[in-house]
Amino acid sequence: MRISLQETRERIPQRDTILETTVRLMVPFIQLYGLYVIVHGHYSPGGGFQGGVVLGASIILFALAFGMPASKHYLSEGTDILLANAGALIFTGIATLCALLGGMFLDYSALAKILPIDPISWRSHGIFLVEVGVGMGVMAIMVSIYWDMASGGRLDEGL
Amino acid sequence: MKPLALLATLITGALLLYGTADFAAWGDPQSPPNRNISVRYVEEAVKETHVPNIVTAVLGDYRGYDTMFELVVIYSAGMAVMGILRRRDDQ
Amino acid sequence: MKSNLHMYVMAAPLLTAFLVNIFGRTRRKVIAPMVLGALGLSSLLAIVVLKRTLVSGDLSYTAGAWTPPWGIELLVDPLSALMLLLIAAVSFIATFAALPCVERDLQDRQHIFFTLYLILIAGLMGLVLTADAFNLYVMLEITSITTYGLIALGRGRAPLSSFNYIIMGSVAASFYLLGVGYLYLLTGTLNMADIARYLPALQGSAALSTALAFILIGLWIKMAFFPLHGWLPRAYTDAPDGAGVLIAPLMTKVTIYLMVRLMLTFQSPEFPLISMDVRTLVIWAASIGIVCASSLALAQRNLKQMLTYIIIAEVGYMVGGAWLANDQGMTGTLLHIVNDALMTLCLFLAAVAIAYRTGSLHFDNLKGLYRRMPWTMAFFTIGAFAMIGVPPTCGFYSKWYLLLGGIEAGQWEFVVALIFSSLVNAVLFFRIIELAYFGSLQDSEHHAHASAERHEAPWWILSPLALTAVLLIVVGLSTGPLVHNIIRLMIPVGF
Amino acid sequence: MESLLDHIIAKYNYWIYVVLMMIGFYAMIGKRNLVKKLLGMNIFQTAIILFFVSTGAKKGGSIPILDKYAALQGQVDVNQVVNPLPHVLMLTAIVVGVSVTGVALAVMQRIYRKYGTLEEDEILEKIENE
Repeated sequence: MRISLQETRERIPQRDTILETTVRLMVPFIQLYGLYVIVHGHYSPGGGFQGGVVLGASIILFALAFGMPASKHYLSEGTDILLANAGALIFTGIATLCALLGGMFLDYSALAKILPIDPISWRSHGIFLVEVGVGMGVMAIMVSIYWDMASGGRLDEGL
Repeated sequence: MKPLALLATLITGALLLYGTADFAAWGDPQSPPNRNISVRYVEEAVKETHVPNIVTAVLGDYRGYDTMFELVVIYSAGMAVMGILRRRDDQ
Repeated sequence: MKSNLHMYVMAAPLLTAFLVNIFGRTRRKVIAPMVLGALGLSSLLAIVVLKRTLVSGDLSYTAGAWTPPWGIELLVDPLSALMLLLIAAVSFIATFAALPCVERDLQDRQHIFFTLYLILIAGLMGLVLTADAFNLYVMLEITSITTYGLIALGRGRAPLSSFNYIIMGSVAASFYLLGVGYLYLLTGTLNMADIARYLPALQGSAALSTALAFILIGLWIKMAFFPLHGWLPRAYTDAPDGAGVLIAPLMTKVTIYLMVRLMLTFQSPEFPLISMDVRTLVIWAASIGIVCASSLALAQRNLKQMLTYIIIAEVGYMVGGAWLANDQGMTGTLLHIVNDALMTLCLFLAAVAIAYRTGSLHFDNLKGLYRRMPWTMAFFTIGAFAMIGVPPTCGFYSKWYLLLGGIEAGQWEFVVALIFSSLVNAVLFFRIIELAYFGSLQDSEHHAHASAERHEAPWWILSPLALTAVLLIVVGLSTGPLVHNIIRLMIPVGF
Repeated sequence: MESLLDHIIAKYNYWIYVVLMMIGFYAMIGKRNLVKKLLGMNIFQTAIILFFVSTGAKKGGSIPILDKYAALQGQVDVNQVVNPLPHVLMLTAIVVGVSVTGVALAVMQRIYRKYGTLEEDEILEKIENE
């Protein structure tokens, strides 16, 4: 596997202006679209999982064009794992918080004790908060899985 | 091995097709899944959660418990991949 | 009555899993107190939950405060509270032994190991609480994925064993999901109690039989019921020691609990789920499974591998007992779930202790162990006696109920298989005890001299082993209250 | 014969899913190459997703995203909106499928690094020779 990787590297030049410029232009738009898919999940097809995957794809595209070290400069390994944990903690934390505030597990209307708006609106906002957590977690995990797979766990260079 | 696998596959497929005989035709609005609990989701979800996208409402609230563990599933997959591949002992 | 306590039992390990991952990455020292603290807390809460359900009855709970068929229902009755306590206690005890093993085997990946470990525990707790057919699938996948990961962390051929388990586990989960899909098409609901209400009207439908068959086959693959057991021995043998002590006692038992739960939910006088011909078939399969797995255990020359075949035989006991469809059989099955979890925990802890000191579990390596590790072997002997079914230990009582159930139902093949398996267990364990007690006497001089030194397992492994061995006897002596106050409550009258 | 044909046409979604399921299942248990097994697993899961999503279909139904104000006044015709529940369930199943595939690929990479092959027979041979 290592040999074929080196062969590939010899055949393709390390840097390619067209590729890099295109990717540089595309990545912000892809990320914007990913954020749109997350926050607009209430009104159109979308939500945390879909938006998270789109966001993750933007960073994977970045890593494909610029190499893994550059993508780790863009989003460091520590930040990535922190994001994954934070995403999971937001969801489970909100769920537990609802229970601690006197509601049932995941009963978003109990959050009205923190910020008194009407319980039904809190359900809508609760779904939104949770979707943000899902988006963060899915993005970070997708990037992390890609890094591990592409470099065989060494996280040095890879594809 | 291979004939046995083929036999098991055929039996499974035949059993599954045998079971479909009792189902309603495709796209029937009166079939049990379309008329039982899902009716309330369509009629009440917007009133109860203020979310016009019913899929999001059901995913995030009515079945939010599933979604929470869905996130935990993908999180554990990421951690498992990390644990499996990032090792230095046997290169 | 509204109470969130059982959710905290599950949330404690789940939230700690993420915190361990964040803080344990840089500071290894915080892992042990965090994991032990979370599991200790959930064990304490589980005791309170069990007490409350015994005093104030069942509790139907919905995540998100929706009424049951629309939201996901969780059911806290004496049986699921008992299972919750069993999972919390077994994982708490097992963690003591897992800590030193993981520190030795996986230095740089301890935080990942314990993240997966805690999520697995939370998933098992979710499995016993849920009353929703689709949520059960999600929980099944959580426990599966974490188990795949934990097994693949092992050495040697562990990745291959893990891959085979992935394939078999996916077949099992997919079959279960197909069965649930068929039930959903027939009834239009996913809540188990709600499904059960529609079942009498659907009697004799081809789709219903297909659905139930696929659900059962899915669960049988997952619990390694005899003809579908191929993945289990290698997966459990190759798992790292720290993961084996948790996975082996709990995974198969929780799946059996799920089967029993589904049977108890779907069974009603109008809908006799356990019809005569299917019942006979299952009991024959269980009996053949017990005999075959016991015979295969005789052929093993490695302690851990032998124990995995005993687990498969025990699965046969419990599936057969549940399908006997009488009071005694069901009581025996439920009691055996508790007892078998403890017995397997005891034996696996002993195996881990031996492997920690001697490095190998091959039978040749066990010679003279009574002199080198007297306490470990003493507790191992108690575990072995429980597995054989010697009276003061708990293994005897559940086997007794199973035997009575078999006789009452007139299923003699099951009775014969049970007695045969007990005899084989006696042979298996006395062979080891003989090797360990007398082995070094026949050995060459210098070897005997070197191995005569006492070299006990570390305190972290020995104390949970001692606790489990005591528990085996305590649970055995308190069988009466356990059966009358908890298990009998769950079995419908005239079952 | 004619009734069988009617049966197939009325429920062709089930036939398609069963055929896909059989392809995947055979690959999972019959093939000896680990990659093919994994591909079979993915086909199997796709078949299940097709099956579930097809159960939620309604003839003439539109997407389950409603006009908020009409819905608040209760002006929703259930028959005009497809069943949202199977879609929700399958979102979960898709994520689970992705996760299992990820773990399986990682495990496979380790197997390849250790044994240099992904043919099950060759791996077993190498293990025995060790």
